[in-house]
Amino acid sequence: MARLEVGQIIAVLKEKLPDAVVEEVLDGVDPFVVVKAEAWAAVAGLCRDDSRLGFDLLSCITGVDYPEREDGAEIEVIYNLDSIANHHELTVKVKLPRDDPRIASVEEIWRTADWHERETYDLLGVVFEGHHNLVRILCAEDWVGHPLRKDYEPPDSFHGIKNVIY
Amino acid sequence: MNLFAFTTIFAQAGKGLGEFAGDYSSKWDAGTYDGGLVFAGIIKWLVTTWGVPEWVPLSSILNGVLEASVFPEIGALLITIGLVFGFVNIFAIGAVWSERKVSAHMQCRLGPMEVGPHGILQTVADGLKLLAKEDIIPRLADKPLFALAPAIVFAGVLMRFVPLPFGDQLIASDLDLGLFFIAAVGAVEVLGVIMAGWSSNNKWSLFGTIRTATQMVSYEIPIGLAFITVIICSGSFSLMEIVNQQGGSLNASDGYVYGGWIWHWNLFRNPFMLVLSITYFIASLAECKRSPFDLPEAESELVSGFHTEYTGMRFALFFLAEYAAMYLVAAVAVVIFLGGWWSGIYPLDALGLGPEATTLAKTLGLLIKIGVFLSKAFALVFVQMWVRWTLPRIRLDQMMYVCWKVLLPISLVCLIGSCLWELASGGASVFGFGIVVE
Amino acid sequence: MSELENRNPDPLTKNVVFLTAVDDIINATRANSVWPLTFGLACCAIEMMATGAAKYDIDRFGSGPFRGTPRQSDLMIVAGTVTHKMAPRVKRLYDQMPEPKYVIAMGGCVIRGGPYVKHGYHVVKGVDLLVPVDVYIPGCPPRPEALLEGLFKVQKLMKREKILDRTRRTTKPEVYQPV
Amino acid sequence: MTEAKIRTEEMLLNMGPQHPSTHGVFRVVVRTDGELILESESHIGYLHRCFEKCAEGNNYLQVVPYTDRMDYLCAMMNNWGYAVAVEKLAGIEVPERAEYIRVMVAELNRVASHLLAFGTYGLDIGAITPFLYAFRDRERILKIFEKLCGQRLNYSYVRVGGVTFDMTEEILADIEAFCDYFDPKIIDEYDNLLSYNGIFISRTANVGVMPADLAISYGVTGPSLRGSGVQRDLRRDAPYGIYDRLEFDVPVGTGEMGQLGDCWDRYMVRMREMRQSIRLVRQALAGIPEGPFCDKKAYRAVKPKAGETYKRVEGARGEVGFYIVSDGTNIPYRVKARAPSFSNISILDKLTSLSDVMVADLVAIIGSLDIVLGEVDR
Repeated sequence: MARLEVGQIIAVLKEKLPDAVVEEVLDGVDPFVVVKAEAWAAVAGLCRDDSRLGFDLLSCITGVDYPEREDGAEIEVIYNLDSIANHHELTVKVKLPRDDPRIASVEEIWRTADWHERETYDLLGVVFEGHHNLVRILCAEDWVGHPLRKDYEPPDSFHGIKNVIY
Repeated sequence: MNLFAFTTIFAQAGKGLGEFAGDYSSKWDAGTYDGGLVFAGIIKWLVTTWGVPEWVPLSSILNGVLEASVFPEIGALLITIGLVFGFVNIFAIGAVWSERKVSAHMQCRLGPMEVGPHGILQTVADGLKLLAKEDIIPRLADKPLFALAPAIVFAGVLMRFVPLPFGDQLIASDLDLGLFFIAAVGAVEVLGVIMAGWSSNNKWSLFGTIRTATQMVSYEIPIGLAFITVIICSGSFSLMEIVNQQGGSLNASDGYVYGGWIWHWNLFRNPFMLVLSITYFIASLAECKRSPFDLPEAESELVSGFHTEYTGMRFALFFLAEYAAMYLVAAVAVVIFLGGWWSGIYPLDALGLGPEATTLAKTLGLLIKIGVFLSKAFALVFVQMWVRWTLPRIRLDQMMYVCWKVLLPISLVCLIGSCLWELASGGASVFGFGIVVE
Repeated sequence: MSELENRNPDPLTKNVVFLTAVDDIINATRANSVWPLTFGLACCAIEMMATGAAKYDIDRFGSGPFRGTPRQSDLMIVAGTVTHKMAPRVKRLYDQMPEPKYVIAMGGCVIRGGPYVKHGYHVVKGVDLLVPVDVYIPGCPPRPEALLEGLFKVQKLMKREKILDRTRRTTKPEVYQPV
Repeated sequence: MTEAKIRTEEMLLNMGPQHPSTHGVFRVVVRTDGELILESESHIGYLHRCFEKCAEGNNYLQVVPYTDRMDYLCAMMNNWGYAVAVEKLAGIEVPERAEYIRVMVAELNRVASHLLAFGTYGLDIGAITPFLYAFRDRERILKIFEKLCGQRLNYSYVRVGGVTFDMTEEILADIEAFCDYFDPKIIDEYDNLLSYNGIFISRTANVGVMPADLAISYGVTGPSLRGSGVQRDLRRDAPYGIYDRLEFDVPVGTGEMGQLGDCWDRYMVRMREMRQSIRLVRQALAGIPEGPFCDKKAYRAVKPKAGETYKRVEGARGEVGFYIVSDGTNIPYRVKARAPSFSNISILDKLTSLSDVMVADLVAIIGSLDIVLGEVDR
């Protein structure tokens, strides 16, 4: 096992799952690859189990809300994968429709996805299908709305406590 | 490696605090206790005011004074109770303050500095404040039990002071079954703690209670075995008698005990006693819930243990009881192992003894013996504090392991070994100076 | 007697002249034995710990015993940001403390939301929306010296009190309506 | 009474959010059978301070103070992680002197953070004195930082393009004096006091054993992961700043007191890391060059081109990562923080179910994971 460049990693992905990769950007600040939402579970499994890739650490899950994209409002879910054994990393993006963002949960593949997915659900409202306990994790249980959506308006008061002071 | 920890902490306690002291340059030595001196002062006042430095029990002195009064027995009883109660309270106040100062100095701090010189009145302030606090009984608590529990715990400790001497002949009541009484009444305290934890209707309290009950009941066994060994060797349950026997042999000509040397103490009576004294000390730490056996009120695990729900004076009673118990187990250790009021230096011990002694010598001797007894007990209390601020806390299963698989077998071996030693040596100590038990 | 009259010139309360002495004693003991609740929320809690530790040593002023249970504490130092999820717990802890009780709001977040006042949707903008606060200590986080000064301010408050006024402090705003 | 007639019940115990040893406002609900824990469930969010929302409302330089307040015990590393990400996004070159200063302050901050971890771990286990000793020495570091940037906790010292203030000769001398004072005398004192204390070892060895593959799957990083024997340190594996030019060892758990990956191993990795940090500080002290301390342009304002990046640095608790999305304005479009404690504490529920854990062990495990709630909840 050795360290692979991003191009080689994407080649491996394309070889195993030819339909999954939608787009690859290698000349940005960070290279990344965009995969189909339906194919994400398979890609994730491949990333962890393929001995050449060996992504054993899911470093981060980021959700980004793009309400004003040209081709329809989108929510991007970004997975930062890391291989402790092979010392390489990969950024995988999945683009979801903003009005009904649904994606397969990967908590069975990387256990750390459990809390990260709950957080993304809590703050952005992305539904991770197959998650065993998809409830709010950071905000109060009865909080309304998903705060990191760009059009979020905080409540004026919560349980009688004034929330807007300035 | 534990030893390193002890030395590190002790060295810190002795270190100058110039670096952190700022305006507070502390010359105060971390090892003195003033709680006891007050009691000594009361005794001195009694002796000098009433002018009866007779070599008689304290209760008899008071009886003599109160002979003319209407209810002499009750009067004497009340005064005795008052003295013991006063001592316990004053000791607890002094000990809490000392504990805070000792811990502070061991932790590169100063401790209380504002209330009185070096914060000496800090505990008084704390106590008065607790008196004035709101007394909360949780709505779902079992109210009668909740209210009664602190009193029972405190009474359980206080009752054990009855057969405990404070010096030569200074004893509330020299019970024939003294040691047995102390061991037996200890169970009352457990009862109180169980009542407190159960009636609080709080899960942390319940945890603390179960831990306390397990711990105190278990550790009574090594303590009891230590008692039994001493009783077998001394042939008496009475604490006065046990101490007297450690004062060297009877003078053949006049039948007086004139005191002896340090090897007459039970500690050196045989090698098993030496081991037993250590097991007793460890078990006594557990008995009064001190670190490393402070599981019942483990702050980082159980918030406050069985007294989580207690406020104000009720909480203060638990606190008082804990410190009183600290003194109690230390004083019992002094009585059964460390020669009681005998200083272990013959000329000092012999002062004021015998039929020819002058009144002055008798008074002086009495005061010295009180001083010796209290300083030994306070030294042990200091060691308890030192241990507390050094060691981490052990876990519940380890606590049980230490009791049942370490202390208990060792105590049993020591019990049998001591018996065999007594049989073989005919009552002589390891140095051959022992007393013959008739 | 003239001296006492001078101390209490009000003819209506002349008869409680004895109580002023009691007040003095009780207030002095109370002020010198303020036991705080171990109640750290965020950054300020670290400075609260530093105040209790070697260099600043709050124990010098009798406030050393940090109690883990609200039942045995006199002072709640709200150290750190209070969030909407935490708010009912803060109020409950306050309610569990026995009278007389005092609250120090330590740090900008507790006073008015601090740096989170504008965008912090989940931050309670000031703990005084939940519990009555006696002393506010600004800073992010306040230095240990500032916390000590806050403690002195609380002590000053305590020394001004009268036994007969005790009921005044028991009023609590009933803001939080649990679902 | 026969045993069958005794009715036993499981108990649901709520620990936190206000509890002396949850290190903040962490809440665990445990189902216990007596003292034995059957199951635990962690609840977080009691300190959710909306860092990511605040970051979307302030410009790139104004976000730095918010990163301080995430992990307030090693704020320098958080500043650095954010700065590294923005620098990469905006293509800013950091002056050489600033890189050396960053290493110094970050490693000193790591020592301060580990000292607090050491002290509070002692408190959790029941030894109170080590806590005070740790604070005694932590105050010395804080004094240096205070001289440097005027704050004791939330420094905002490492900024985009360099550092906020230059380091004077006096402060360099202070740092050197601290290194001489601290290593090895004081660290040895700590080892005597707590690390090799018999009771401490019996409380922590073989408790909360975390197998390496499980730890990686749960995203555990930093000293907690190295305690399980995994050689993973971003300073060496993916060097940032000038770490590739400095010599240091990466201490990992050895399992010398019990199984590999127990609480004692995790604790001991921190103790050994402190020595390495002092070693790094000494090297940086020896090699610090003259020159500017911050990029002139970035000191005033930062406006990166559109793009996104993910950068990580090795914080005191693990890998501090920042995913920053820029839309070409001077306000970040999205800042996501990858907080090490957030992932580290998520393994707690698993650890309590792996073996027989008692209530006292739960406290030991939480302490050994060394979480900061400001970072867990952000």
